[in-house]
Amino acid sequence: MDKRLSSLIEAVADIQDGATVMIGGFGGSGAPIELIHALIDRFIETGSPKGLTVINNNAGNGHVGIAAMIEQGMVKKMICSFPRSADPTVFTQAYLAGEIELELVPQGTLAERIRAGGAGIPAFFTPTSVGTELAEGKPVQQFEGRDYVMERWLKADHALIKAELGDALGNLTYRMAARNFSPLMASAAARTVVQVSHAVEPGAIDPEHIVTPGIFVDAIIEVANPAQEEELNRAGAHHP
Amino acid sequence: MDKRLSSLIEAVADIQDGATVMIGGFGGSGAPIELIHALIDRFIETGSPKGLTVINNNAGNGHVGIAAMIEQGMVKKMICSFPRSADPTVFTQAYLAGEIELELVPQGTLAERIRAGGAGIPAFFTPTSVGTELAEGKPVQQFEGRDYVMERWLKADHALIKAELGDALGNLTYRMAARNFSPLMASAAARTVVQVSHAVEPGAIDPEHIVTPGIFVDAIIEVANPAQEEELNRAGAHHP
Amino acid sequence: MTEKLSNAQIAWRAAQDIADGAYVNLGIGFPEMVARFQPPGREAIFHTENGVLGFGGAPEPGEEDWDLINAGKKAITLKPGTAFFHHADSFAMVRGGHLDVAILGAYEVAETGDLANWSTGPKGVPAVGGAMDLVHGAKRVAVITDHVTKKGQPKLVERCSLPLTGVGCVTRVYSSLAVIDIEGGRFVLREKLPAITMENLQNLTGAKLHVTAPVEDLICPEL
Amino acid sequence: MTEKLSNAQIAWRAAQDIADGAYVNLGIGFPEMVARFQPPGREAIFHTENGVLGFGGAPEPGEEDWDLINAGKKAITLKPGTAFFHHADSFAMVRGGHLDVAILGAYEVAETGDLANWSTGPKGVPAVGGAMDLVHGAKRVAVITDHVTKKGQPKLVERCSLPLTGVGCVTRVYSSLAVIDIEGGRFVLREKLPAITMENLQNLTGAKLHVTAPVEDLICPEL
Repeated sequence: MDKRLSSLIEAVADIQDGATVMIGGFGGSGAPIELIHALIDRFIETGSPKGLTVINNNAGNGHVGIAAMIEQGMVKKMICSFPRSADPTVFTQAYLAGEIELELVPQGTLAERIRAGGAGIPAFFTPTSVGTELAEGKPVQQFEGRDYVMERWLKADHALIKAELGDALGNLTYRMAARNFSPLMASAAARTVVQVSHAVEPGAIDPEHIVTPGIFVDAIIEVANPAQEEELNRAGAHHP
Repeated sequence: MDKRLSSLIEAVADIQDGATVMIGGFGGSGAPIELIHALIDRFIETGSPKGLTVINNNAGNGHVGIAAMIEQGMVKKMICSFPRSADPTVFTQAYLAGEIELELVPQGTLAERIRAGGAGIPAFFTPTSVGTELAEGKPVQQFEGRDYVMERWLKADHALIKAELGDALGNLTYRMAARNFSPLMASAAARTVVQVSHAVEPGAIDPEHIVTPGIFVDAIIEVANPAQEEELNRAGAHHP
Repeated sequence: MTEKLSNAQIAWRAAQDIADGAYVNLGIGFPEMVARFQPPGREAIFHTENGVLGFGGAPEPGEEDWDLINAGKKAITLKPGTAFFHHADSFAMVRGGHLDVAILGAYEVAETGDLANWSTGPKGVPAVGGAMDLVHGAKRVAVITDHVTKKGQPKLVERCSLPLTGVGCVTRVYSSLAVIDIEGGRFVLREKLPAITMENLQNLTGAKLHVTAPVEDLICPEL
Repeated sequence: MTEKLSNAQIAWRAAQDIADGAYVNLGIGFPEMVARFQPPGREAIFHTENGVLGFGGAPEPGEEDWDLINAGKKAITLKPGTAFFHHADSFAMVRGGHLDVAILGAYEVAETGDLANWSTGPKGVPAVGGAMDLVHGAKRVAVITDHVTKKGQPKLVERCSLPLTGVGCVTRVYSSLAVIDIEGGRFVLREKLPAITMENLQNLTGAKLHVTAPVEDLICPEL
């Protein structure tokens, strides 16, 4: 078994119109820029995929990555906790113009819903958002005298994530705070594609240090020296 | 802040009669033998702690560790998934004599209940045990046409676990399959005490390789060259 | 009693259906034997509940490291690509549908797909381990078993009489006499030993065997 | 308007109540300033939602590594003992009650302990981040805030008018004029600037200030 792909084009070829796509990253740390841009390039060339639901903590920054997807009109809906960021004009404009839907989820609930999706837990109870407008319409139940909101799992058709080391079996490590949602998303998507900064042979990662075991990964593509979203934005980059 | 203790006696001094104690390990791998034996020694000397509820995957093997606790009469109740093991005569005899209670929990549900206890999730739904006698009396709810059982979190007053490296801040690594329930238990107990095979300075463990961050750990005690339960049992060891 | 497959042959037959690169959990005891019979050119990746993925076979006697064991508490070995993780992640793999196949033993399997394999009733010490989790989540749950009990009673039945492990979870049974799929609440016979007649096989089975396509010969090597 | 504490002084005062070895989450923006004022001999361990525990302060300009950031997307640094983990583990720390203190900003705080700090109403793009999680789980949830809005309206009120972040969650408010505990659905005044009279302070507060013990002088260094 070898999960290594040979091109970014191949890596994003399976994503269909209307798909739900989890994209790793928190702000610029962990954003799989090259995978996203390959997907945008495909859209520009073929008109597909469009009508996507994208799950990420944020809603893009500047004019690269998720913001560039929104700018191209590929995204029907964002599921995220914090669509306001340093330079979020793309999402803000689309949202205020009614061109994009937003499902706002508290950050810890977003993480737990994704983990639940990967772990086969269809619903769980959390104290987060009890008594607030984000709990409206959700079942509330009391345990030991305290109210909790029932939240549902989140799954996706695809996950696009960025990792540091990846072996042919799909075992992954991450780089510092670029880990964030990616291990959860890898487990919660029907198909998980990973851009790794260094593709290595099985056995090259100490079994104690593997963060995402390969069972959660379907394909890896090596992208050496990947772009960092924050640095792109500080340089005023646009894609395309 | 320095979470290092200087003696095993100190490490187990806080455990009171009637406490609920999570004990790491799966079979012999990860069993914190020296902590358990220090607790037994305290009981033999002082008559306390007794009436304990112990949470572990198994119910002890041979005449050391948890089996020796049961043999001493310290344990009122076991919460576990697999009390039948290679040499489980101590638990079996106590159970068939009606001297110890048993709450039998499917292994994955046991793990998830402990994780939920540590993560502030009072209840969750799982497909495991639906339609079986282990689901009797538990709420069942349908999601997307499939039945799920609601399970509650598990918490403890104390966790006693074994780790490989531990720094003064309580950051931990484990050794191979000795990891098992220990990271979960560390998060789910009001007080977590860890025997580490090597106590190291903060910074000695690569931040990427830490499995249990120190926030889940209250105290560590170095036990160099710890006993391995399986090896003790193969040698026919008894404690005391 | 008729000629039947040995346990090794049943395990061999089950192993033939495991694809290259499949993620597989083998129940403790007899099912562990399936790992010995991976067809040449195919490599399954084995998962064990206690937090190891992609491990190797048993070490040489005397070479055991008892911190490196499987769910049956037997010593295993590392291979390139082995990964360690904690129990909650391990059962996320199980419950979350990430395993391709789980192969389990059985006391009884019903034509409904119900499985009983954890308790022989109220006597003794009950122990469930990971069985109730494994029957959910794996994309395919198969059973390997003698076709009848030691007393000659059918293990494939209309309804289980023993406490259930899971409801409607088993999709294929590899028995000592036949390979049987469970589809739409029915046993569908796929393969049988050439030496056994349909009538004899039906007599040893506690529920009706359906035939929806030509029944193949179940032929295993001597092992 | 009367003399008041600067933001740095409010942050300094909040920092005085953080014990050595405490696990602390500082909300993004103004609360991050609290980290600068750890009293000598005490070291708090800071948690950030995006999966870092025990990190150090900001790097020198030009030395940033943008894979090492806090929840406010500001660059941070490693210290001996820093740990990385994923988002689910990060919020297990929050929701599971493992933090000793969370210090957050506020639009409004009610005498009931209700907090509004995430939305100023239906206009614009809503964004909640980790605020709704942080108000649950930390053993102590404190607010640092100007005592009144830019327009001079009270931020400490009987009932919040803005969308809530959490119900009954705040236990202490460090304002630009006073330190106030929330106990039994009441504001209990603990400390106030010596220069402000009780009457003036009450006039700037949207709910009754209770006094249950001698009110201390709130004295901060020039910063």
